[in-house]
Amino acid sequence: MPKVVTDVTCPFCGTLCDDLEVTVSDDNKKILSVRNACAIGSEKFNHTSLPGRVTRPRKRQPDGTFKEITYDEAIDWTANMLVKSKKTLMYGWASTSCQAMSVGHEIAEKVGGVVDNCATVCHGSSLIAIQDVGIPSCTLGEVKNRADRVIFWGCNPAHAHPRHMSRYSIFPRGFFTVKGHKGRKIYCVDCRHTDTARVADEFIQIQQGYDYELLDAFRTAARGEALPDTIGGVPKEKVYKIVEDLKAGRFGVIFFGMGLTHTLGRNHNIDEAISFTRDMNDFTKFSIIAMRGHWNVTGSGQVLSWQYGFPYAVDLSRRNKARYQTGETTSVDLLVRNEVEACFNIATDPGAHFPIDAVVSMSKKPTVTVDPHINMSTEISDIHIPVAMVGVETGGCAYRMDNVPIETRKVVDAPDGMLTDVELLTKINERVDQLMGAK
Amino acid sequence: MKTVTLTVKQAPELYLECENITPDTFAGKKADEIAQLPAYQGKEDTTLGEYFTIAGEAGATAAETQIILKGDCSKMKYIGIKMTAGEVIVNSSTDMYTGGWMKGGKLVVKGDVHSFCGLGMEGGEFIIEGNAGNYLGASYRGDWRGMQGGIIRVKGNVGSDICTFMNGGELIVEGNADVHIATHAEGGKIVIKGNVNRRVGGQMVKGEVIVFGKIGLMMPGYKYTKDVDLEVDGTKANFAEYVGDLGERHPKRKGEPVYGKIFLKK
Amino acid sequence: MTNKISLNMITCRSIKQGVGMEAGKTSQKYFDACSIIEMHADDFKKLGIWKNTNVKVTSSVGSVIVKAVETRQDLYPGLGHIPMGPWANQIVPAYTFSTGEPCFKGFPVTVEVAMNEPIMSAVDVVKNACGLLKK
Amino acid sequence: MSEYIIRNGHVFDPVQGIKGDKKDIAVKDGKIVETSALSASAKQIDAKGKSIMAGAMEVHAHVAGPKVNLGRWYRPEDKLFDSHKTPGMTRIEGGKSIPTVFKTGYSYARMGYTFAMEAAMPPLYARHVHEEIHDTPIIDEAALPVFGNNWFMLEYLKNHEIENNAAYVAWTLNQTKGYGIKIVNPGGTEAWAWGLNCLTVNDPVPYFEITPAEIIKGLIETNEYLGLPHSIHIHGNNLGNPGNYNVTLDTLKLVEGYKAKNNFGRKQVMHATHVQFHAYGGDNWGNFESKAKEIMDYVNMEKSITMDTGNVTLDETTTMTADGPFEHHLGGLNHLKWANVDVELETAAGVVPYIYSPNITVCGIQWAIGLELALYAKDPMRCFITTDHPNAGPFTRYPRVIKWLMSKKARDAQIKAFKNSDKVVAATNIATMDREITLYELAAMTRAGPAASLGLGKDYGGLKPGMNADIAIYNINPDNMPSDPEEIEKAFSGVAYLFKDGKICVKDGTVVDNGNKRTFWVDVKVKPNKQVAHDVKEKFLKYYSVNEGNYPVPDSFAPHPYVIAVDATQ
Repeated sequence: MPKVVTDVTCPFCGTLCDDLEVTVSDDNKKILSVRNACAIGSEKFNHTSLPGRVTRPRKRQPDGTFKEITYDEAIDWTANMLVKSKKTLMYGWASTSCQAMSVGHEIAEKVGGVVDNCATVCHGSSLIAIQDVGIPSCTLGEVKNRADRVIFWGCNPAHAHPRHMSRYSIFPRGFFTVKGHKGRKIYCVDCRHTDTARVADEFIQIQQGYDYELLDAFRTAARGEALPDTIGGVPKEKVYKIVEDLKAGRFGVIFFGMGLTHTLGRNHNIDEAISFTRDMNDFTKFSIIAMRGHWNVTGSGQVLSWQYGFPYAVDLSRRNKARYQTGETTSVDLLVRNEVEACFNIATDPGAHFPIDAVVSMSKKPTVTVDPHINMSTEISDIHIPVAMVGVETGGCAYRMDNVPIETRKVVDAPDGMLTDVELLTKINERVDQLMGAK
Repeated sequence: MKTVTLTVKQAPELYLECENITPDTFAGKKADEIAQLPAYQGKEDTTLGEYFTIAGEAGATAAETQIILKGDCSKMKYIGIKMTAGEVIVNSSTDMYTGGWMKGGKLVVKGDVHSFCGLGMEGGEFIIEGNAGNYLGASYRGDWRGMQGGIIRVKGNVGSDICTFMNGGELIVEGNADVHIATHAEGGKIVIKGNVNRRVGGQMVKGEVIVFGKIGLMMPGYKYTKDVDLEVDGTKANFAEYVGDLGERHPKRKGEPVYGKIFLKK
Repeated sequence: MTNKISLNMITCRSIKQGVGMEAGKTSQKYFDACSIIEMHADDFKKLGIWKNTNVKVTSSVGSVIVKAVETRQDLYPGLGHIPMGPWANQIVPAYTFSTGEPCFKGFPVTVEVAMNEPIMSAVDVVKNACGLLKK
Repeated sequence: MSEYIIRNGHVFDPVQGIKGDKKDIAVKDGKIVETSALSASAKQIDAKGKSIMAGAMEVHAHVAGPKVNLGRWYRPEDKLFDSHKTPGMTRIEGGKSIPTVFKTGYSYARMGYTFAMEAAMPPLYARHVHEEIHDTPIIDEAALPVFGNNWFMLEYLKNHEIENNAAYVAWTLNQTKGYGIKIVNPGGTEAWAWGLNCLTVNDPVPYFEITPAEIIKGLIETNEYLGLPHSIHIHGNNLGNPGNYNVTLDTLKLVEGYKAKNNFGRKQVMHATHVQFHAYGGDNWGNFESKAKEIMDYVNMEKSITMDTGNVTLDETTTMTADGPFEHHLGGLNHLKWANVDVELETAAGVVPYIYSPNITVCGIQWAIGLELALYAKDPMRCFITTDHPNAGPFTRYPRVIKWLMSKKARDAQIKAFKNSDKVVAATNIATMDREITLYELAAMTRAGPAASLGLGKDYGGLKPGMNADIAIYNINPDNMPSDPEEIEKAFSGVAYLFKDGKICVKDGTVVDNGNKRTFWVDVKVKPNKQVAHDVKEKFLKYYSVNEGNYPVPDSFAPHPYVIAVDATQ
C-alpha cells in the first residue's frame, strides 16, 4: 500500500513550504506523487528516482574520467587534504541540515577552514546592510495577517519563490486581511516587466543600477524635501505619490531580492531600503524581508552565528579565533586572490554559480565536492562524494527566509549504502582526528 | 630614533599575516627577538624571521622606532596595525588592513595598498604613494565608528566605499574615486582632487566632501545652496555647496538642522 | 559583415532555470533554460537577427555562445539577460567591490551573431574554461 | 561515578542555614551525600581558605534564540579582536556583549553557574532556542515561552476563560519544551504590530480590547490553576522610561489576593524581572531619578513577589527584548542599528546596541538604581542578581556587580569615577547606603533564592545531602576578606572548582570537562479540552504560516531532558 507523508517541508527555496503531501511506495523506496509543491519543488522530489544517479564516491583519473571508489577511500583522501592544506575553503552548506553544519564546523575549527555559504553570492549584501543599519522585519505570517501595502523590489517570486505570493504576500486572507488580494496594494520595482510585475497594481520600471538613488529619493520624498525631475528613469511625481500611498497604509512590507543584492552598490541598496523602512515606521508600521534563495542558507547563517558570531565567510584558519570580513574571507575573493590551498564543497554548486575566474581557480586546487547529484562542481573536483538528499531521504532542521526554523522530513530511503551528510562528515571528522593525533 | 630593516627573503605561498610588524611590538627588541615574533599563514604558525632578513634594532619605545620594509610586501597583511607612534616605511605595495586602527605615528607605503586599509583610524599620518583599494578609512563591518582622526593622503586613485561611517580626520586623494564616498559619515573631511564615479555622501549625516573634478551623478537627496570660496589643501577656488543627504536624519544645532556638505569645484 | 551591439547585462533566476536545476545540471531542461540570452525586440533588430539565433556574448572576462530568445520578462532596449548558471558565469566579472558579491548584474557586454557556432553543454563550458576538456 | 570529599572549606548554604562554617561536603553519583556514605576511594579536595556554595542559578538572561543570534551576527564588531581559544579542550569563544554558545557555557561555568534560564522564547522559534541550548556546553538550561501578547491568550482572557487558557498554556509548554509563563510588555507588543504601545496597565490592546492588568491577572490565575513550578515571570509595561515606577507599582499590586498553589515549594505568584529598568522617577531625562526605595518598600512587604535586579554594568552592550516598541524608541534615541522582528500571533522582538557610558548622567543613575534595589532588599531569598544579560550589561560582569554589592569602597570609587558624579548622587541614594552584601546573602541571591523561585528548591540551590551535586568553590576566605575589592571581583571570575552533577567541569578557572548539559522543561497534564484543540487547529489552518504538524520541538532537540511533570487534571 502506498503511504502518504504529510506536513512535508520542501527543500528548494527559502519559502520553505511545509504543507507538501508526498505519496511513497510501500517499501519506502520510491516517490509516487507530490501534492501542493510548485513546479520546482515537484522536480526536486522526482529527482531522487531519475536514472543514472551516482551512489558511490568517484575519483578523477589522470585521463579526466571518473572511477568509483569506496566511501572509506574518499573519506581518507578528504581528511588528508584537509589536514595538509594550510587554509581550506569549505563552501556550501545551504542545502543541508543544521546538524550537518555543526559537524562541519567542528572539522573546520580543527583543520583551519574558512566556512562560507551561498549567501556569499546571494544575500550576503543584505547581511552586510543589516550589520550596518539593523532591520525592522517580521515573520511571513504577519504579512499574511496584516499587510495592506506590499512592495517587491528587485525580486521575481513568480519565478524564484513560486508559492510565496499565494502563501504569504499577495493572495492569502489573514486575520486582519479578510479581503485577501483586494485589500492589498501591490507594487513592483524592477528593470524588467516580470511575471511578478504583472500581478502588481503599480509597476515602477527602474533603469538598471539606480536602485540606491531611487531609494534615496523615496526617503527624501518621505521627509517632504525636493527631488530632481527623474531618478533612475522614474518621474518624481510618481515617487511622491507612492510614498504618500505607503504612509496611508496600516502595515507595509518590502520584499527584496537579488535585483538589489547583485546590482551596483550591493549592500548600500539594501541599507537604503532598510533605512526607508525604518523611516516609514514614523508614519505607520513597516517591515522588510529578504527573499532568501537556497532552502537552508538561512540555517547556515544561524548556526555559524551562534557558534562563531558571524553569518557567513567565517575564517577559522588560525584555529584559535574566528574572523570575518566580506571581501576578504568570502569565497569568490579567496579563490580569485588564491588565498586558499584546497576546496571542500558541500550541498551547493559553486561550479555553476561562481564567476568563471573563481571556478578556474578552484579547479587548479585539490577539491572535494559532496553533493547528491552530478553538477558543475563535481566535474571539476578530484573527488565527488554522493550523499542522501536532505529533506527527501533524510531529515534535519532548516530555517525559512524569515528565520523561522522548520524541520525537514525524510520521505523515502536513500539508495542502499549511501551515507547522509551527517554520517559522512562525522566519519571525516574521526579520520581527521586520527591523522592529527598521529602527527 | 633607531631603525629596523626587514627585507623579504621569501614570498609567502598564500598571504602572510604580519600584525606584529608595528613599532609598538618591535619596541625594545633586538633583531633576533624580532625574528622570533609570530607571523601566520593559514594554520601555519611561523615567524617573521622565516620570511624576512632583519637588520638593526628597535628603539626603547614605539616613538623611537622606525621600521623599513624592503622587497615585495604585496602579500603581507596587517602591517602597521594599531600603531601608536614611530614610523613604518614600506618600499613596495602592501595587502589588506595596512594601518588599520592606527592611533599615531607615521606610515608610508610607496606602492599600492589593498582594501580595508586605515580602517577605524584614530590618529597619525598615513601616506599611500600609489593607489588604494576599497574601504579606505572606513569602519569595520557593522561598526558605526569609521575613521575618527588622523590624516590619510593618497597620491593615486582610490576604490569604492572610502570613509564609510567616517566621524573625524581627513582623507586627501590626488586621483579619482569610485562609488560610495563618505556613506553614513557623521563628521570628518574628504578631499578628492580628481573625479568621482557616483554616490557621494549617500546617507551622510554630517561631514564634508570636497571634489575638484566631476561627480558622475549627484544623489537626489542633495540640494545646491550657494557658491563659496575655499582654500583646500593649499588651493584657493570657488566651489558650489550642496547640502544633504536630505533623505537622512540630521541633528539640530540651535534649532537648525546640521547637514552633510559636498563642495564641487566650479 | 558581423554586426555587434553593446548591452548592459544582468543574470537572474527564472522558473525554468529552477526546474532545470532540480531536473539535473546535465539535463536538457537545464540546457534549454540557461544557455540563452534574452533581449528586447529592438536589440534583435539592431543586431539583425531572428529569435533563436546563436550569438557570442563577450564581457571583460570572457565569451560564451548562447541562443538569443525573446521573453515574457520584458526588458527595455539595451538590457540583456542570461539566466544564472554556467553559461552566464563565463562572462560575469569576479570583481566584488570587497563585498564578496561578484558583478552578476549590470556589466557591459557585446553581442555578435555566431549563427554557426555550437553552444557547449553545461559541463563542457565549465571544463573548457578550466582546461579540463579533452578535445 | 567518582566520589569526592571537599574538606575544610567555608560553606554558605541558606537552604541549611549554614553561614560560613567549616563543613565537609561529600559527593557521590552526582548527588550530595552524607560523608558516611562515601567509600574509601573518594577523592579529596582541599578547600582550605575557600568558600563553598551551590552552583549559581541564572534566573533571567537572553542566551539562546532568534533575537540573541540576530544580536550576534548583526554585530560582527562585537567580536573584533575578541575571538580566542584557551588552550585545552574548549572551542573558539567570541563576543563581548553577546557571546557565542561556547563562550556562554564556558563563562557561566567559570563563574560558578550551573543553570541559566533563557528569558524569552517565541513559541514559533522554539526549535531555534533549543538548537542553541543544545550547543551550549556544561550548564543546564530552560526557556520561558512568551505569552503576554499571544492571540489565543488574548481571546481566552478577554472572556476570563482560565481553564481554556490553562489548557492552551499546557499545550504550548509541551510543544515548545518550555518552562513557564513569560510576559513581556503585556498587550503592548501586540499593539506594536500596528506601531502602537500600551504604556500603563489600563491601556486597552487594539482590536482585542483587553487591558494589560487583565492579562497579568488572568495569567497569574492560569499559572496557579496549573500549579507550575515557576510563577508568572513579568517584564511590565513602560520599561525604560522616566516616571515608570508608578506603572511598576500598579503591576506589582496585581498580586494582591492571589496565593501560590503548587507542589514545588514555590511561594511567590509573580516574578518581576530586571526591576532596575522599571524603577525610574522624574518625567524626562533631565530630572530622571531613582525610585528604587519606593519599589523595594512594596516588594519587601509583599511576600508573593520575587524579583531580579537587572544591574547596569557600564559597558557597551546590545539590548534585546520582546518589548518591540521599546527597542524602536531606543533606536530613535541613540540612532544605532535597530532590528525588529514581529512574530505572527505571538510576540515581537527588537535589538539595539547601547553604550552605558560612565560619562552620561542617566547611565550613572541606572547603575545606582540596580545596586540600590539589591541593597534595599530585606529578604535576599526574594531578590536575585541579574544584568538582564545583555540588556543592562553582559552576564560576564557578575563578578564586578558582586564586588559593588559587597564593597562600599568599590561603589564609592565608581561614583567618584563618573563624569557627573554629583548629579548621579543627587538623583539616587546610593552614596548614603552602607550595606555590604555578605557571602551568605549572596548565596541566597544567586542560589537558594532563584532555585526556590523556579520551583527547583528541592534539588538545586543548596548543599544538603540528597541535593544535586552542583558546587562552586571560590578563592575567597571569609575569615580574611580582602581589603582590595578587586580581589572579590577576581575570586568570582574564576572558580577554584566547579562541580556539575558531581563532575569537575572547571578547575582553577579553566574548563576541563563539557559536563552533561540538560534541558529542563515542564510537562503539564490537563483534562482533554475540545475547545482549545479546535482553536489550535483553526489558527494553524487560517493564520499561522507553518503547519501544526511542524510546530512542536522534536525530542532530538533536547537529547538530555530534565522533565518536570505536573498533573493539573485535578
